[in-house]
Amino acid sequence: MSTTMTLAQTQQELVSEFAMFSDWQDRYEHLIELGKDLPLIAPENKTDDNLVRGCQSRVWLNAQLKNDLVHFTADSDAMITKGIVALLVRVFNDRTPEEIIGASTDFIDTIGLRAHLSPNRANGLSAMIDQMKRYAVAFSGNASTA
Amino acid sequence: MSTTMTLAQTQQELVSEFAMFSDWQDRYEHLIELGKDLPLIAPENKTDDNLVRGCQSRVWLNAQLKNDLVHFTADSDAMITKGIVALLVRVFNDRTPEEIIGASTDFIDTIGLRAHLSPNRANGLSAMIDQMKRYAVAFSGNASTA
Amino acid sequence: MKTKDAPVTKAYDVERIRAQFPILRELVHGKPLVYFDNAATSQKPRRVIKAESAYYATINANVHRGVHTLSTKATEAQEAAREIVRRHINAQHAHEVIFTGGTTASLNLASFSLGQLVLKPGDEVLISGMEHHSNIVPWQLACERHGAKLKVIPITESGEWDLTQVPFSDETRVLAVSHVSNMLGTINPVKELIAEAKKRGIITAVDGAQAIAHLNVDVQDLGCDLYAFSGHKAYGPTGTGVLYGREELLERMPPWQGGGEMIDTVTFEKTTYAKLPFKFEAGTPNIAGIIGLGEAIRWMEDYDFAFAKASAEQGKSAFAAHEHMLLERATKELLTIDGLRIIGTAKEKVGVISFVIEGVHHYDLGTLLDQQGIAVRTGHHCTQPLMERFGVSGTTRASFTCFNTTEEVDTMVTATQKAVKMLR
Amino acid sequence: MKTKDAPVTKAYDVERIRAQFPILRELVHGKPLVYFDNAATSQKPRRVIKAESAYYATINANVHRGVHTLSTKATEAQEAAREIVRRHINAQHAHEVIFTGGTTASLNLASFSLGQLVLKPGDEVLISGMEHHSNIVPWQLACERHGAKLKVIPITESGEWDLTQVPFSDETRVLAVSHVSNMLGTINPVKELIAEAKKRGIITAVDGAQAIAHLNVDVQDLGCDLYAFSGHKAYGPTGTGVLYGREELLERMPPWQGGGEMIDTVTFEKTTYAKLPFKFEAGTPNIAGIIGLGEAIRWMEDYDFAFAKASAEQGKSAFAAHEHMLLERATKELLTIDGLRIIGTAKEKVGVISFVIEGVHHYDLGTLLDQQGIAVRTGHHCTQPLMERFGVSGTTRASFTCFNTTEEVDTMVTATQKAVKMLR
Ligand SMILES: Cc1ncc(COP(=O)(O)O)c(C=O)c1O
Ligand SMILES: Cc1ncc(COP(=O)(O)O)c(C=O)c1O
Repeated sequence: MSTTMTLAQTQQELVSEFAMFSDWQDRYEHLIELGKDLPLIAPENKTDDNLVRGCQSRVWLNAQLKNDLVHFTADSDAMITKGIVALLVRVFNDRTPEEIIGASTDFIDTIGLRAHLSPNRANGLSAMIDQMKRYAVAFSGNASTA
Repeated sequence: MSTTMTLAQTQQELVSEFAMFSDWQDRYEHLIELGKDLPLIAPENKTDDNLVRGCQSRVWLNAQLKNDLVHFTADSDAMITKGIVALLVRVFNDRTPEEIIGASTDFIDTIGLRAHLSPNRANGLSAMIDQMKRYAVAFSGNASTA
Repeated sequence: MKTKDAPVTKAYDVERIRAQFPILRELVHGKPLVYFDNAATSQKPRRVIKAESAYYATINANVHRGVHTLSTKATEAQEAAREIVRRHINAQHAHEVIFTGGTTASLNLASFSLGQLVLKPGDEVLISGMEHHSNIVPWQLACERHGAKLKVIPITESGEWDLTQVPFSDETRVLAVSHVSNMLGTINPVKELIAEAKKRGIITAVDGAQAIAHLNVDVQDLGCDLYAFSGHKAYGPTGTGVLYGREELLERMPPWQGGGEMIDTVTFEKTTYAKLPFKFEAGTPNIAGIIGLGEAIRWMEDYDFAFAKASAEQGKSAFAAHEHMLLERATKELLTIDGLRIIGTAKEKVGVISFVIEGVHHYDLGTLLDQQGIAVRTGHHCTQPLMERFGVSGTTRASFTCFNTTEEVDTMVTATQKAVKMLR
Repeated sequence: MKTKDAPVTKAYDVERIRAQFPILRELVHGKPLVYFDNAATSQKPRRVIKAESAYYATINANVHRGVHTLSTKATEAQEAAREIVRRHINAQHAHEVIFTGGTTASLNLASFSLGQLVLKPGDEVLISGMEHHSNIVPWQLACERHGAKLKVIPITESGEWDLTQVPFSDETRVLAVSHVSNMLGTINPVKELIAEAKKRGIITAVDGAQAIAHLNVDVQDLGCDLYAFSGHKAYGPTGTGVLYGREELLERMPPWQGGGEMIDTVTFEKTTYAKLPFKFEAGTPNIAGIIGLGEAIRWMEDYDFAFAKASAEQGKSAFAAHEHMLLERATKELLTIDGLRIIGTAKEKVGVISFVIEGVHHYDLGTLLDQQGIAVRTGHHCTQPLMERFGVSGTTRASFTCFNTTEEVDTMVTATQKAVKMLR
């Protein structure tokens, strides 16, 4: 369903979803819920090469190009991190490399998760976004739409 | 004349002398004058060994034991430093090692030359006092009064 | 904030202490800040912050080489701080106190210079299994440079040195161990181990980063050759640290950094070095920071000793007693949480408590505690080998200080329970 | 204080600048402070002092490893300062900006790490005859460690590099020279020399300690591989410094200090290092200082560029123009004193004037100027080889900054005349 939306629409949808929560507890419970929808990375892809560096929790991220769209799978050993990855995957999944490369990630700030974006090395959010964009860049040469 | 005074009396004399000057200019002019009375070190004693370390200006200091009293000669390439050395020599000259070792040097503060006593390595006053006392310690074993 | 139930703190007026830390007025996510990350860096009392700004506003100048009044005043203020440090750690001479940028810099100086002085191929450096990376990596690098080997004292299940297995050997040249573990809180029997090392002619270096704000450190009593700590962990400014060294050893140690201040004469052919402590202090020092560090130590002495005198246990640090009380309370209450395991159960501990909870990742817990205004540290605490020893990828660590309250401990326990419920 | 006669400063409101430096309200020996020791350390505008205290009072925490809000805020503030530095010196990436304790530490990092990377027996390091001890001794030590030799560019009578005699050779591996001389004031043609060195495949390092507060430093335009400076000489806090390095070179350079923050993984057998810039930033940084340094640069940019825009010479630094005007006035007026000789008469100079007076010792002069409220520096200025080159044991140096006035220059000249009269 959400794949029929544009990337920006999905971001907007997430912003609206999170706007319903007035307190931190509901917000984080929802984030943890989202984590359960994450398309899980295949166990054989949980390799060190697929580890995103710079997270206090461990995050594995894989990407494949399918029909010119980037398909992400991922996992994390921490639930909040997993929820955050799920957020990102929901926004970026099955998009063209160009859409991903050009996407803004301001919605994270709007949602109230800005802290996870900080240059602090305990948080891996920016490292994750970087990694997703790097995948997209790598694929952009190969995609037939490119 | 001044040698008939005690060490403390000489210090007191210097304090009185300097108390007459209300402004810095007179004080420093007097200090420079004093420098001219300094018993000069013999040229052959102006060696690196007799250099007091830790002064921005160069100070040579020598000491000899004569009749159980420590006799100092000195020189400096800077006039104010020379004046300061002269002050010290006037107080410490021809005293017993014990007098020198036990002497307080608070009078320097009273005179208004405290800055020259600072741990600042540009100033060598504390280095000079240390050196004079070291000479006295070295002699105290040899003096027949010891 | 009131401490409802604190028998030990009868004479200890925690509110009076709190009033001196401006940061305690801050709200985090709309809640009063509960700062339990004191082992990472301590907060600064107003007096320390003011000492630095007053320095800049009234006497700022470069030290040691200037004839002018500001330079003299700045030099005197900096050297007064050196004397304060000397007295506080009971060093014999002020010139045995070398100012550095922090514990890490102190240990790099020590390892570089000692490496040159004593390490030869086949020699050994002995550290312990609970060292902070700052007391591991510099020695690894020194060993690499000189063909020496790193040996490690194993750690028991309770988080103590296994004294039955200390790998001393005839090749051991340096013993470098921490006074207090930042991750376990263990207070190590350094004095005993140093005595043993000295018998064997081994040079001894102590990483005191976690001890300086909590124990009465007496370098002569410990008998160590070198002692390192950071100002920022002892109520002082960031960018300050100390390496204490015994005069006789420092005289023999070659300099580490070259530059201004540390030289006597320089020609392009040959440079001779200044006397102690300047030989080891190349470049313009962190003058404002050093003055702030001096003020931090005076502040500690004023308050800690004042309370100590008023307390029953004359002479014992009042801060340490207060922190110990908080530790006992936290230990007891946290253990009521299902699946919670404390890592570091040594008999002698400072107010540091590290734990893991079954099925709960430390990053998640840290994040949810933060949402409730509570600052704890999570992760490997720069002690990866120790993490491996205990088979965990990280812990959640709460570390207490003089201004924390029993109520804050209770808040953390409740908040942890809430987080655990969300995460399971 | 009013500047009666200052054509160049028409659009330059020196009083507005002065109002921002709290220390200028101080009296020295009952006289208003005339601070002409800016090359030793600069005074701090209120904004910088406040940035540090505000940090301590509101967001102080250890950086980079904490999940909690204060740690996030402290990290963001520190990394924002890194970006400010990057933009100011026009580095390509923020991670090319490494924070250190000062120029001296930066140059020790550079010389240690480059020594390991490139120096082999018989190799040469090329410096110049006007270097500060901090850009001599570290290279001497590196040469000693690796069996390399130090070569020196000779200095002309006017205090410039003798470009006809640059001892480049096939063995030259590193060129390390100052952008601006602290003792002579000479602005060196670093860009040209770097271009020449690059043709020969030589790594280039610039000591920018005296340039950063006076020139528009653009590391990409200069083409250097490394650039070092201190925060405290650029209106920033003590204990801060920067080593800029080109990414590609920094990636290859081995780390210097070991410890927390600079590692990726640590085991007792093997340590892998973190990515840039952290590989070179072991231990807790001078967080408050770095934030203050960022604020100092922003302050400089706000005021310097604001004035520049208002001035006739668009784009030229207003501070530099003002300082140049003071230099010209001081030069002209001091030369009226009998027996006075200026050392350093290069065509391109910053506002630094060094001189000797026949029959007058610099220590005496410095002392008597201080009595009149004037702070100048006297001595060898940490450039002993340069002293020897000019056959003097020391000089008196006045160095000007944005807040100095023509009236202060006149005061110094009169005071010098008075001192000379007393000393002859
Ligand atoms: C035991 C121990 N040693 C060394 C260090 C390093 O201190 P700094 O980061 O101040 O250099 C720390 C700080 O985390 C520590 O806890
Ligand atoms: C040209 C030059 N290089 C290096 C330095 C050393 O700077 P710092 O003492 O801040 O490390 C100075 C400072 O005096 C300098 O003027």
